[in-house]
Amino acid sequence: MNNRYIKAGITVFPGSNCDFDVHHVLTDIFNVNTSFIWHKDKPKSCREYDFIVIPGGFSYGDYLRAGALAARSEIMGLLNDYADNGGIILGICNGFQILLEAKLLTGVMLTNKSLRFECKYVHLRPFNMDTPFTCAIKDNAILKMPIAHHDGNYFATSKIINGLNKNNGIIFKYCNVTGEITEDANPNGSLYNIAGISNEKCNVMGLMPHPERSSEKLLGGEDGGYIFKSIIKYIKEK
Amino acid sequence: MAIKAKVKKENYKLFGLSLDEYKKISELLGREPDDFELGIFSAMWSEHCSYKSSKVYLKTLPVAGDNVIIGPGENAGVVDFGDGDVLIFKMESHNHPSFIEPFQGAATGVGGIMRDIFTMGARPIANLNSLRFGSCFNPKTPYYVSEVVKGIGFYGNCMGVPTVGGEVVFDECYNDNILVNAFTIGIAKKDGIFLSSKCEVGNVVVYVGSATGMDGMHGATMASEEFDSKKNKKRSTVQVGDPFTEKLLLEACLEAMDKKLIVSIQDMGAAGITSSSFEMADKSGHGMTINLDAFPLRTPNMTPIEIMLSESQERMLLACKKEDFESLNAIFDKWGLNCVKVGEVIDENIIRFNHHSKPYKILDVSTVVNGPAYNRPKRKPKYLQKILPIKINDYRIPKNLNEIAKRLITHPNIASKRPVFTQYDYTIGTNTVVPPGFSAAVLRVKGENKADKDSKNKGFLLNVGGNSRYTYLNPYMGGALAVVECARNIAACGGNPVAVTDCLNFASPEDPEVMWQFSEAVKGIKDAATKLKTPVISGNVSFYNETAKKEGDKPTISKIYPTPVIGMVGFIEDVNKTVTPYFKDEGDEIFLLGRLKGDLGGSLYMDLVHKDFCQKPADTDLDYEITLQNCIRLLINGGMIKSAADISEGGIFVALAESSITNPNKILGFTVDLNIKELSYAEVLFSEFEQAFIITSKSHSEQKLLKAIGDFNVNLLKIGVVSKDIMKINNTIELKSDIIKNGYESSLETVISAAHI
Amino acid sequence: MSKKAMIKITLKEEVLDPQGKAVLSVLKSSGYNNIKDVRVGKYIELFIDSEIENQRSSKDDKNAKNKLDKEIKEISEKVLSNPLIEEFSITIK
Amino acid sequence: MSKKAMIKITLKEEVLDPQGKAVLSVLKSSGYNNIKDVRVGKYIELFIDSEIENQRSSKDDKNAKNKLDKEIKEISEKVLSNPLIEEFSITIK
Ligand SMILES: Nc1ncnc2c1ncn2[C@@H]1O[C@H](COP(=O)(O)OP(=O)(O)O)[C@@H](O)[C@H]1O
Ligand SMILES: [Mg+2]
Repeated sequence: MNNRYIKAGITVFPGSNCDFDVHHVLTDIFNVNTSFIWHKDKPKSCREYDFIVIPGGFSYGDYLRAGALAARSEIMGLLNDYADNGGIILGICNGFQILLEAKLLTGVMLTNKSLRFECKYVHLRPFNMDTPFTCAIKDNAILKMPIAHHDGNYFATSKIINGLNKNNGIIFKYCNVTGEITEDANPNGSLYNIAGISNEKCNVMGLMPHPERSSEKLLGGEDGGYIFKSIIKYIKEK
Repeated sequence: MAIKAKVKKENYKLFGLSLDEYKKISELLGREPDDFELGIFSAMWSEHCSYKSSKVYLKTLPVAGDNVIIGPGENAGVVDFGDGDVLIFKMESHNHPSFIEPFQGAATGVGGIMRDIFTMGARPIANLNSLRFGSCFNPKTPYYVSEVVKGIGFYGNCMGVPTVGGEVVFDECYNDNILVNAFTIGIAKKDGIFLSSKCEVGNVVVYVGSATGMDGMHGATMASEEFDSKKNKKRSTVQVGDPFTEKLLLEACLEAMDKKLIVSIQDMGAAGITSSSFEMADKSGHGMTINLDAFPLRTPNMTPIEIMLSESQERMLLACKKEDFESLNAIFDKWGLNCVKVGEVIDENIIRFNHHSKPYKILDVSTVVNGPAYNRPKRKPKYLQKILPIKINDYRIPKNLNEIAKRLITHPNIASKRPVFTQYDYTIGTNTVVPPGFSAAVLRVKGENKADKDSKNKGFLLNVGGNSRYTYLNPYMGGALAVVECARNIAACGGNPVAVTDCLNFASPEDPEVMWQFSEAVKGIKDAATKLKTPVISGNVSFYNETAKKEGDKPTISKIYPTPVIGMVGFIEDVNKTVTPYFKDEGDEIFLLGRLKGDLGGSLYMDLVHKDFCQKPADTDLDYEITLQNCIRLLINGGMIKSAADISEGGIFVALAESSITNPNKILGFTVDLNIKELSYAEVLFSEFEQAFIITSKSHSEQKLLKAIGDFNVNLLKIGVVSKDIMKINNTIELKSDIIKNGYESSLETVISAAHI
Repeated sequence: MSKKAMIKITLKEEVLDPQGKAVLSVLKSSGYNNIKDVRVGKYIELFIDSEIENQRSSKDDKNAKNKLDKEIKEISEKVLSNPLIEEFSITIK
Repeated sequence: MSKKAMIKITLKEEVLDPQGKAVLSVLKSSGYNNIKDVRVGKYIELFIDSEIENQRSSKDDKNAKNKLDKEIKEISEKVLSNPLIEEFSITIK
């Protein structure tokens, strides 16, 4: 699989810590030409990248509110333009939180209802197969991936939820093994079991679980790989 | 030279020195020390920094081996992992700080041990921890558990280092002294190891990381402040951890190392700048100048000794070539960290301090560093006379073993530790092949040709453990067993034990009985580590785990049981061959590999059922152990078995039950027939630390297995089959797997979430 | 009449405040240059049911108030804060 | 003269506060039965360097004050709180 002509960028904030993992999966598993974007390096634009991943971690220690401080950093301006021009952005975990705080996505993350950090495997059901992040997922597939976060309890006003529903912006929900959306399957108290949402144009997605940690059989499963396969497929067919 | 008997202000007591030590210092200086000198000496001569009570014993441990690159003496030990890779690991205690402030204490413990690892040039790739709390009925226990666990998660998760294993033990003996032992392993290139001993004359001495504040100062401040109560109100001896800054420090250090801008480096742990500067000077055989005006301070106007003794976290001291300083500075600047010149390496074996732009003090390095070494008196404890071989016939074996079995599997020491380890990020790093919750953790190492998914993946295995009750009942065996048990867990996954680190948690070394326990435990570790060829390449000693209390009017001392904890690392050539302990499929055959002795002394069964565990525990035959472990590795490497579990706390019953209910995808059970001549059911089912494994294999493989172990002189006994959802042993036990699973998984949560203040 | 206790919990002056430090650095890099330092603490509101007090005659009022004050102080000290590293101030309305 | 801005950040009333609930349950089980509800928020102190202001003549004072007020409000709104779920109040001294 030669995807070397596809260029991916991974943003790095002080405190990002899933940057290497995403890099590993993109280069070593999917053979994509991947580079890091240090938050202070000032590329004039991000246009050279076919897609950008904001990886997980604890940007600025997540001290005030998860993602809050990174969302105020300069590079977010560039990402904003990139998104406006249709660029594909995937925010994973802390990346999702940053996208929310930067208002590229709508809603907010509260502390998990358990008030604890939760590291465990969850199941996800896709609700919109028509996005750059889901187009390679097989019909009716349920994906298994790990979560690892302290503030992944998605919350939004009903106005926001209505907006999301109208645009098919709810991309993934937590479900049980058989795909039912139940309270038991909700690991953090998220509204409507929401695990991943997109913006109106569906080119920016935030996802709480970590697809990069489940892209290899050796590590217990390859389901997360479908997210990256989708992005690659989308770019190839564009 | 005669020293005046009158001692100034008796300050030495505040600094934790003895009168003899004070006199010795005066003798070395040729006069009585001033407060600055006293502060420096007391730090460097403390038990923690000087190992004065344990040195003579630690020297006896095996430290060399085929794979050992660096043994004890540096920040951590280093083993060769092949292909130009090395693994660097160490375990350290943070017991006392965690008792005072469990969240911050545990957090900074994890932060400290990670600095020990990356100061050597390694990127930390896994954490483990060994935690001991008081009885689960103690009303304070839930508070300690939840805070310690949160603290560990807070630090490790933020750093992005997976916490992949550990142990959680509850025992009354830790009611007033909890134990928090943290283990970190990192990976580096063989030619990229950094040491504290390498500085050269003319190098600049550089301080990097957080600013220095009044953290963690004890006697020193009290003495120099003369109890200014107003100022003391703002003070805290608790160190607050900042994992975000440490993550930046990690990246900055590794980047600077990668660019070869660092000559020598030492983290600032206990006794902060004092120990790092003196140790760097001592190990390199040089000296340095230290400009006390240069340190970045968080609290203005700190006195020289306050600066020297501060235990602020997330700092390092390093030496670099003069011409490299600007490049070094640029890197730390990029990461937003302090990076300041504080001195220079000099040709004399002294440290020259400057303060307020004037020469301040000069101290001789070797005088300060070569603290006392004691051969403290020891005496075999009296209680040991009463530890006799168990007479099982004196006890009524309960009729309803089902009930007993349930109580064992739901005991918090045995029950699932899920509520704990799900608070740790164990999947980050994309290396965790076998996550926490089974036996040893298994991690792969990403190879060069990674796109080739089917390529062999070398890996390593990690395990920590120890059993303090066994050590209390037989200190020698307890030490040995800790090593053996770790090795068993690693062997049961198919790994080869390679080396160990240890944390020796004991009460006061000034108590001769404690000193005896210590010496015996070290001897046990020594013998087992020698036999198993797992040298001790790093470690830590924590004494004084005891608390003075009043029971009624009578003052008593509550001491922990002697608690040696071992952290072991093993290798596996191909992680794809790893075997996990849980049953795989219905119909598979279950075997007992090894032998059963049935000693119940020290067991949880004796404690729970007969309220009396103080009998002689089982002996471990080290020669047999080696044969047994070689045998199981052979079977695993030959791909002949589907699961393997050792027999530890709770005995065979627990091993079988756990194997049935920990399969992540299904609930299984077993039908087992276990009649062992001369042993009662209680002895067969509940005796612990047997030299045996429970293994499974697909049906009709008995002959093949027997053939494979032909020469080994190890028994293989077919005892039953894996079944669907019932656990059945002869006519004594019949339990529903799902009910047992529920109890096993919820028990610890009940302990942690108990309401409390 | 029900009451509200407002408790501010701050880190002692000399204790490291990683949160404050991180916020400060972001403020600086966002151009808020005249902010010299930031300390982050907790703010807790307790809503108190004073039905019991309602039933009391006014001469008991002072007693009740004292009792309440004491209780809130106790809660702040034992449950809400860690006296080793934190200090608190209470306002009751 | 340097100044201090004290900012209380609280969750909006309609937003669930699990941390407050947890504290409440601890208080109840410890016998503090007249505590009806608990809300946990943040308390942030900003220390402001006002050297610039010192150099100013007194007629500029009001202007400066207004500017400071505006800046603190902006910081609270844009950095310190998330308006979707939180509200804040500022005191400047
Ligand atoms: N029980 C032990 N067994 C083996 N080595 C030990 C033991 N205790 C300490 N050491 C070694 O002695 C050296 C000094 O340890 P220590 O003072 O704990 O280091 P640090 O200054 O990083 O805390 C280290 O190399 C450590 O590995
Ligand atoms: Mg060290």
